[in-house]
Amino acid sequence: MLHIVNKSPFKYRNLDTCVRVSEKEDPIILIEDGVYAALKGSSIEGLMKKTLEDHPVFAIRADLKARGIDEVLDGIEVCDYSCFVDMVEKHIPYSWL
Amino acid sequence: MLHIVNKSPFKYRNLDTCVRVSEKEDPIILIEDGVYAALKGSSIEGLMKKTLEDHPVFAIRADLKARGIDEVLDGIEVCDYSCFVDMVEKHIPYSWL
Amino acid sequence: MFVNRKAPHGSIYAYEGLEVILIFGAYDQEISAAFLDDAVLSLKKGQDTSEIGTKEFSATFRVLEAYGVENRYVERESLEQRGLTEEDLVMDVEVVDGATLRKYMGEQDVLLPF
Amino acid sequence: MFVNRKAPHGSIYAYEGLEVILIFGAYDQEISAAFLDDAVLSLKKGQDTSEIGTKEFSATFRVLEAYGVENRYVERESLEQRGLTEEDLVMDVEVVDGATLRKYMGEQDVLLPF
Amino acid sequence: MKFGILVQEGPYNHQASDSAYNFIQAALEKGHEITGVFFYNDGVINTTKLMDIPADDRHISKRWSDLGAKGIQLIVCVAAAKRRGINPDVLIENARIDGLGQLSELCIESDRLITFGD
Amino acid sequence: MKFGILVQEGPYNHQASDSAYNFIQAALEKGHEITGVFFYNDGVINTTKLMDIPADDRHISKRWSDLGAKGIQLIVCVAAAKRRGINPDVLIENARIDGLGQLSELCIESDRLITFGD
Repeated sequence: MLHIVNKSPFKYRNLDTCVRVSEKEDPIILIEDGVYAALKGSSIEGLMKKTLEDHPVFAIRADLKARGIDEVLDGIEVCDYSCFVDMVEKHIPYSWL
Repeated sequence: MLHIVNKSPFKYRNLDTCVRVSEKEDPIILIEDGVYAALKGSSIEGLMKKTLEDHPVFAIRADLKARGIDEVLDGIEVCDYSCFVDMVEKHIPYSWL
Repeated sequence: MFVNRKAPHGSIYAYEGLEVILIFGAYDQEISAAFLDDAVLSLKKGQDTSEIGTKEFSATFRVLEAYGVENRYVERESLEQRGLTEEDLVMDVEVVDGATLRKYMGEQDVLLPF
Repeated sequence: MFVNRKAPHGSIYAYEGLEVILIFGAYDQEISAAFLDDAVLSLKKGQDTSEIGTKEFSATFRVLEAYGVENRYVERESLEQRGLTEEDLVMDVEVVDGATLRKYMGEQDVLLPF
Repeated sequence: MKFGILVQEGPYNHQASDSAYNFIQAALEKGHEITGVFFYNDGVINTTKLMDIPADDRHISKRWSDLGAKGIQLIVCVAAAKRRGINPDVLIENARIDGLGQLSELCIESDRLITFGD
Repeated sequence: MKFGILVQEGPYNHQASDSAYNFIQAALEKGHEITGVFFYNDGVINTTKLMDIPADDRHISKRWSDLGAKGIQLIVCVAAAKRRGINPDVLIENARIDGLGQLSELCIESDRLITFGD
């Protein structure tokens, strides 16, 4: 199962439930405003580091670039739309809207 | 200044900033999904009790009724649309969308 | 599986989501519905939208079983966070923890969010 | 006063909010703009939306001063929560704490949220 | 007192439109004046006359048009309307499409400006 | 692989529509099949031909129509469309208004159903 998160973690509590309702090793992909979770030195860095211990986390390059984020938190893998498609091919997706 | 909060506190972190950027005694009015903050025994009861120490908090009756909330947290004043209008008459409103 | 996470009335997703569940039920597919986060509030007893003017639909959840939606799950922590218990809900559901819900979600071909 | 709280790009509010600020500036009113919560992200340097296809507008904030928007506030805690500093922003702003921002908001006749 | 209203969300999808309407009704009942309703962002979708609503539900655009018939000005932002396919051909009666400058006017004319959105 | 797409938000107002489009482009480039795009909730507003967009911005409904011209079915939920003033008169070419049952069909026909919304 692939968890798609498109919400800013500073505004929404989405990520908390996503992490609670997920299995170890389930990949999480950050898209749209969800990529703000990749910011370094933010107040949710702790939550993200904990998340990264259990899950591979990806963030869409085009969305990071749009938001001026050129350095992401260690462990988050930057991924383009083509890799996003590959991941949906491999896993059943659920969008945490 | 009147703070209008229309978001569920379980989904959004709105209320946190509203409380941070407010003056003691500023009234807060809960409308739409914002009235879920008036639920008793919820995980945000602590935040609400702290808020109630510094602010008069109101919740719109029609919105509470729509959501099946017939008992509100102690200290929250139930208020109809007419009283909502009175409050906007008395204070400059800001909506925490 | 329908995985509902939004509160009713403030926005239309819960209502239009329910419309989808009913149609899928009529199409005779094997479907299930999960309610977590604010979606558990859609199932709260005693809702009356007459004074805000929007459509009331919580009663419709009671027909889900008749529509073939045999599996109806509610996530325990979502209920508890909102100070609710199973007795506060308009329909019979299976209350499960997050890990169990994840297991059920993992058995599905399609996960539709509302 | 424009009190902006939303992130850019994921939704249009930040952009359409900026359009309002520019028009009000052109109408020669005394206006001010505050950025808190995710709206501080609108001011982040280095944004390039070419690959997602939406309009880029962060550069436009630089003209706010020329449009008569003399008071431009950013709330300190909103910046810090996002790991940003004043140097990360595209325009000169006054960084204030929540209490000070509340004081400024209290001096206004109209507070428009975007 | 003079109230100006800003509606930022579309009909049915968010409660903002209903809350704005309920607020206006309550304000009018108390003898206040509504200086105008400005529709911005997805709010412009409130003003299409092409809505086709079942009899057991409120007809949101008709409700706005009726309010306009009572003399309350309904202003639809032209830039926001163009993005969402609202033009004079589909506009409800008693509303007008106009520029953002009209929102500025509304702020000046009103004692209070209150926003309903998401 | 066969991908079905569900779009729940309107154009410009949320990025959902753009993300769906970018996802589809990438999937097509990789040789996947798009079984259809279903527009629900405010997503139906993507399909109005009345949008009037400045030349320096993407024209979202035209972009969808062009995708439909390539043979990808674009299905607009009739119930959601009626609430928002979308009807056959204003519908873009290469799209059709149909029932929610078509979303059920789309789920059955597709190996994956992915939702873009808010």
